[in-house]
Amino acid sequence: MGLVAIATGKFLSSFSVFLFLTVLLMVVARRISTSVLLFSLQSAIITAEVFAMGVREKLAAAYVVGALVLLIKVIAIPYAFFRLVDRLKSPRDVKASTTPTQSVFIAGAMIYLSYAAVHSFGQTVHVPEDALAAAVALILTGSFLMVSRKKALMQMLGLLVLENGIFLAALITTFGMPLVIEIGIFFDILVGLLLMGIFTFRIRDTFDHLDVSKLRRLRG
Amino acid sequence: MQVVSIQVAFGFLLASLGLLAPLVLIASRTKRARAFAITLIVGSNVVGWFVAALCFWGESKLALTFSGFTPFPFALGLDRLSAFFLLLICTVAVPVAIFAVSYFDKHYGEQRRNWIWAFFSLFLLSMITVVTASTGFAFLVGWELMTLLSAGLILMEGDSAERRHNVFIYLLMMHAGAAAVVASFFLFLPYSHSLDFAGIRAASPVVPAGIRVLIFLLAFVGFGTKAGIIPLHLWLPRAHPIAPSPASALMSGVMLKTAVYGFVRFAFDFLGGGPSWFGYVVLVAGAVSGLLGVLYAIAEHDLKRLLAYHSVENIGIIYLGLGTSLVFLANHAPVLAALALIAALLHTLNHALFKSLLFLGAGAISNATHTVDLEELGGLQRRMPVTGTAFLIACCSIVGLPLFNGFISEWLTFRSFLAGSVLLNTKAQIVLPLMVGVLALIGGLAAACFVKVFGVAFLGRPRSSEAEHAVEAPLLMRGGMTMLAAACLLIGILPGVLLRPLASLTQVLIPGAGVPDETVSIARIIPWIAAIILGVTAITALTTRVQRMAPTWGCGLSQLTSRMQYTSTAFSKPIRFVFSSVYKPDRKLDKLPTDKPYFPVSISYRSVRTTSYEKALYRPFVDLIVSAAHQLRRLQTGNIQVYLLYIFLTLVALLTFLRFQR
Amino acid sequence: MILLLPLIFALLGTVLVLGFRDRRVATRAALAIGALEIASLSALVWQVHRQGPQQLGRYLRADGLSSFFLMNIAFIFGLVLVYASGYLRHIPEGRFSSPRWFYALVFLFLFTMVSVCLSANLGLLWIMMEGTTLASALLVGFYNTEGAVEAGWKYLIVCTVGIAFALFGTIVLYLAAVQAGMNPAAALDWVSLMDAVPRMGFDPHLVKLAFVFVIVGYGTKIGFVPMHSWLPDAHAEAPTPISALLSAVLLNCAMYAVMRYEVIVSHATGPAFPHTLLLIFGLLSMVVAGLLILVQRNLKRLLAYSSVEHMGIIAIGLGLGGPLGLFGALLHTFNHSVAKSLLFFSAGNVRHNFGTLRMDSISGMSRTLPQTSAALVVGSLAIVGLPPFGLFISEFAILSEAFGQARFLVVGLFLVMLSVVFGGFAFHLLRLLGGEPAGVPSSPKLIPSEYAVMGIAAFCLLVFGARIPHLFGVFLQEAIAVMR
Amino acid sequence: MTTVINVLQALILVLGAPLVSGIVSKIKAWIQRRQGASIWRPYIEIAKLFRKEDLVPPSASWVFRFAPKVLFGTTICAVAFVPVVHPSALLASRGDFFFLVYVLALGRFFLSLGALDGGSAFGGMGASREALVSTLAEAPFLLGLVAISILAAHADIAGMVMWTLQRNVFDISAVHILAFTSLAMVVLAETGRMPVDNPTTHLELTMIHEGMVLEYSGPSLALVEWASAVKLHALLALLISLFGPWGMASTVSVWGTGAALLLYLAKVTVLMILLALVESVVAKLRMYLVPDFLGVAAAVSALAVIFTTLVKG
Repeated sequence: MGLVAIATGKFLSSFSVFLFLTVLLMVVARRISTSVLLFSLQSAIITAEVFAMGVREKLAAAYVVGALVLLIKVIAIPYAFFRLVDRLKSPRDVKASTTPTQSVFIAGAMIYLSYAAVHSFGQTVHVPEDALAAAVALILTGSFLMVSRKKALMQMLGLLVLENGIFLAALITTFGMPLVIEIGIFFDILVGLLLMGIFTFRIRDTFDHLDVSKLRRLRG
Repeated sequence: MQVVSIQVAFGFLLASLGLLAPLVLIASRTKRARAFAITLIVGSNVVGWFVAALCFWGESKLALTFSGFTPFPFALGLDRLSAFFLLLICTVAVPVAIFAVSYFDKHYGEQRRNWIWAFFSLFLLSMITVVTASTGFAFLVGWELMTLLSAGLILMEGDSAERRHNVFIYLLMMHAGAAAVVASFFLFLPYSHSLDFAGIRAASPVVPAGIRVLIFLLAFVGFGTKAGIIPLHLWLPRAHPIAPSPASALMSGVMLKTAVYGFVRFAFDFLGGGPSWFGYVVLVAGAVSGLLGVLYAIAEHDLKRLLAYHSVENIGIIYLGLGTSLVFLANHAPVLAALALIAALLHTLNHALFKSLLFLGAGAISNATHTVDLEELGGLQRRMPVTGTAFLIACCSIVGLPLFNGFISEWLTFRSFLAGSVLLNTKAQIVLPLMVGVLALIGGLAAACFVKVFGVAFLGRPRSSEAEHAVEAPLLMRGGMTMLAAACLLIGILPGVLLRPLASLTQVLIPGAGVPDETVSIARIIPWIAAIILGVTAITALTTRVQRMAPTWGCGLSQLTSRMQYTSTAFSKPIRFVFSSVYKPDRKLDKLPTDKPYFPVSISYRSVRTTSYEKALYRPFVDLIVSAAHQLRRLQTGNIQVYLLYIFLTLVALLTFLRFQR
Repeated sequence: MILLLPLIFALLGTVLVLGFRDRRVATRAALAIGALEIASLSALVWQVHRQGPQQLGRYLRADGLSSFFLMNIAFIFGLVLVYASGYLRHIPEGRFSSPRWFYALVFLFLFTMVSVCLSANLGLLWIMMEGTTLASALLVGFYNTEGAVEAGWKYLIVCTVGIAFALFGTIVLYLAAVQAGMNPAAALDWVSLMDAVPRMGFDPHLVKLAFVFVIVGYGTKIGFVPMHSWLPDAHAEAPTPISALLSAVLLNCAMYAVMRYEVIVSHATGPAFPHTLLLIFGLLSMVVAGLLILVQRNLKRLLAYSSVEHMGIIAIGLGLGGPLGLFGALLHTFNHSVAKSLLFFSAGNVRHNFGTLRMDSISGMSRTLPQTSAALVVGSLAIVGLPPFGLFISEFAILSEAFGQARFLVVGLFLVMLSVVFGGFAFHLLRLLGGEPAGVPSSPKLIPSEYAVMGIAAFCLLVFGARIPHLFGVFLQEAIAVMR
Repeated sequence: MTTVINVLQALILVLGAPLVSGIVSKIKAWIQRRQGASIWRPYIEIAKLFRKEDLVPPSASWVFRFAPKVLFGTTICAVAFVPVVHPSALLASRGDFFFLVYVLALGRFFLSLGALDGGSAFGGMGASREALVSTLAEAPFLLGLVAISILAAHADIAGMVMWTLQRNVFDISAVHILAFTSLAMVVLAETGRMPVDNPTTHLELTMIHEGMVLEYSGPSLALVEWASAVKLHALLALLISLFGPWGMASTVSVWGTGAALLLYLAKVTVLMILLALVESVVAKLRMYLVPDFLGVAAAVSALAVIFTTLVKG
């Protein structure tokens, strides 16, 4: 086991701590722009991990994927979000249905849960535990964001966080899927976001607000 | 050779009822086409009658399979039991169809008439399928179609909120009952690996006791719903009255009998009896249905509803016979079991004959007076003598008076009750003979009810101008009714014709059953009684002198008006009073003007029954389901966050499930 | 090559139709390409039937199962396209809501669904499944009304989230495969998986984990309760042809994906686990949807819930397994598609004749819209599983299997819910058809195209009630052969 | 030879019937310290009515005209089931008691229809009340007979009589007593006697049978009256032969038959005296107390049936 390997291993585990931090911050963030920044930071960390993985496993494909992540998640998507926010001219606060304190506690609980879960899988999956835990935590908090935030944009963001988590999990457990599939997945995400963007506009135009919790015409 | 010809004839019956007649009717609207189709329907039923007769009186059997064609085995066959019921269907179908020709012509426009005839023919086909099916698949197909087509016939008749509600209840109860029937069929599946009757019969010995009980109860409920035993009868008095009279005749006369057929198939042919409590369950159901049915009937003055309730009563009598037979079977008395079963089956046929005749009579009445409300009728006997006489014969038959067919089957039932005393089981020794009293009470009430019906509708003075100006029904209607009346009398005076083959039929269903002596003895005595009664009546009729018209004594009043006659309500008053605990009536007496109670201008009295099975049994259940639905509806909040939450919670639940499954 | 043709035609359609601004031309073009598409699909199905599974490269493959679903797609798509050609005359011109956009998106939607059935790789399967959501989201929001936008948003978000879980499930399965020692490059390829699963011991726990995520993910798309929340909204708000496509084709495609996984998982962990999950979801969907049918006020929502219920029935069939269970389930997918599209078509006519789908404001249809009512009645009789229609057969098969296995809880709930659903349909139908006519229909008679498609659908239902055409039976058996 | 005796029995029952009702009313008269009409009066009345002309209401149909004749025919037919001096009757060995009961029911059915056909209020009233009474009377009637037939293990009346004949007076069981009680009550109701109905009243409030036949006149009325007399006589004879047949001529010989006939006259006289006593001391029940009366009868007969299981052991 070479020096690089050890270094990357430490690198991975330490970075997963930063991931938790972004998660916690994200659930307390008051303004959309902040959350977007946190998201891009999160994606940056993941990019770093991808590269680290590539170094460790000597996967050419990993570099491509890393580049993609950097391009799309760190730069393109946050940029698009900022454009969206000021194009929509809607109030910029995330409308949360939980108070920051509750959010923090819930997020903490989720992080703990993810650790517990990963422990229970530990023996079957031979991977850096805390990294995997971080992935699961991302998935959970992403879900939490989607459930607890009323803004359409925040739901998109939550989805992205969730997706980040899945991506990270895939990365850590299987060093990424075959390249074609990865690219396809990225493509889907892009298109999906595009569509959601369109729909946010439509929502804004038809309801002149972006509060999805008020979209309750169809029920029963 | 004969087998082939029978198969061809039967195939012709199916083809013409199922394809030719409907297609012709739907394809072309011309008079000639319709005439052709109708002749086809009648003719094919005549053919069917002969096929059934050959298999019922003769030894011939018939098997017709389409299994290669259909996804699941679909085969028809005629053993004696099926043949008997096919005979029943065709015997009723022919006169009813003949009656229907002029009835439909009078009541419906060109287009609707064709549709009704198409449905009529398909309805007949579905019932024939049910009684001749020899695989579960075929049976169930016929069973479901029977419900649908009859509902279609009802909806053809007209459209109103109340009618829709009744049809809805009808359809719903039928579907629930059908579900029970389906289940009772399928429960054989693990043991028989196929649903053809032979396989089921072969498998039934290895079916464990628990499953047998389940099968029996499901069959009892499923077929009971169709047969209309109380408290599963709810649909019957709603659905039968609102159908076109010929359709009501078929529904009450024939469709109910398919349920009896199904029950006999299951209880006797498949299960071969069971513990004696099976029998007692059926016996109690029969007694309750018989008594309450006839009591509700007496309180009615809408003729068709009244007749519908009498169907409940007669189904009750049939079930009394079946229950007795099951009890005997459980007590290892095959001959007596055969006797009771013969009684039940014969009553099934008899009821088919006189009940359809009664409904046709009701149709003739409404055709002549545009009402079936007894309070509006009266004096029809003089205006429509043939209809009246046929109706009277039907009344005597349903009441079970000697010389008419109803008596034969009721007498056999009485004798099977009486025979209960020879069993070694004290419960049976007490219960069965006491049932004589129950049946006697039922018979007495029925007699009272039909004295009312015939007396109020056909005798005395007309109570409305419609009745005043009623004219005799057209030829075809009279023809149809006369045929049925003749059949009633024939069976009533020469029962031997049917009893012998019925005895051999029961020997197939009940192993080790000989021919009960009663079936022989009654055939011997009835002609004597007939001879004496008719002889003496004839002699007195010939010897008494000519009679002179003289107005009825008017109690000193200048002349009597028809309003002074007893009405239907008044007639049934004493019995309603005695049995008021059954009705718990809510009476209302309005006198106008209210300020001068002793010099009223008008008095209106109405009394409604407040005992209701809906309130007691069905409502709570339905409310439960509907409220559950509303609760669930609330879960669909429309808030996307909640939706997402559902997904996550499902995931979490499954993960924990996984965790603990490990 | 034959594998590529349907995909090419579909994409071609997407691009070409956009080129025609005139709605009549666009319609004609769409019909023409649609015909080509159907022809190529049937050719493919035939080829699979003659020469066995077709493979193209690593990513495209068609075997008995996929060709069965492709046949289903082709048939329903044909009906929908013809119906739409008549239906679009009611759609007002809008920025994105013009016939050409409609057809373009429909072809895109079709492309994704066809490729779902054609993908030989579970990853690609996932991508295409997500693609179906994306392609149809705009169609759901096509009318751009409040309801449409809301429904579209919910559809998009809920399904994307669900699908994301499916992705995770895919990854976990991949992980299991890789850990079992499969070559990572081929670890998601159906063929190599099917070949590897029995040989190499997959970690059963991981596989189960994968299946849980997959069934929740794709189950969202199928509309299993409680992930069904998007379904009634989308079905009710989308243009009627799209509702038909969603309910009659898309749900089946999602079911197809689950079937693929079910096969793998039952090989890896034994059938007990996936079957239990399928039974649970099936019964849950059946009960909840069946009850909700009783209290619906909007005709298309009613139909949507009935779709949920029928997906439940299919799931029960799969969950029971066994020859009859699979037979019933697969047959039911087809029968349900036909019956449901027939129902949606008549619902569409109701919509544009009375301008509403609220059932309490419609009555007396049997007099004002005789033909449409006839279609509605036939469809409903079929959908509640009465003879002589196809669904009776498939439900009969599933019931036989259930009773054969003596699963009394299943059959009990099944039969009760059938009666409840029947009650619901009878209740609503009697109110719609009977009573005093409310409102004057704008076009009481069916136009020829509608007449044709409805006639075909009804006839098809009737035929399948009487017997299963021989060739179809053969395809069915080939599909079942893949499943076992 | 037996056939001759059977025909003879039938004749006794039919021709002697008016005498029976005559004697009953005579005894009643004596009890009420009246002279009373001659016991032959019923014959004279019937003869007179046969000579009178027959009036038919304009609204009536053939049912009205035929009802009395059917009634008479059925009553004659019922007579053919009842043994008098010899434990057999024309039909008693061929048919069972159900026939007896239902043949009577047939006649009653037609009589009620005839009453309704008159088109007057009284007819309807009578028919309606008759319907109630006969409905409730049928069950105890049959159950009482059932009890005896269970003991006798025969359903045909001849067999039942034979069985009792072979026992002696002292081993009659509780069943017999109960059955007799119920049947006696039923006979009172069936034949329209006190306390159920009053054969001599023509008061609207009370009359049942008379209300039904109010519209009849001349020969029709004669037939009705005669038929009801025959019914009374036949039912009395039935009671005798079921519960006190001792002394019947078991063998067919002129002397034996003669003796049996005398004995029969004695028994029937006793019953007539009892009947007259009951009718004189008991007041007529209100209409709506009749169900209770018959309810008691039903209960008693049901009890009789239940006791059979004990007696047979």
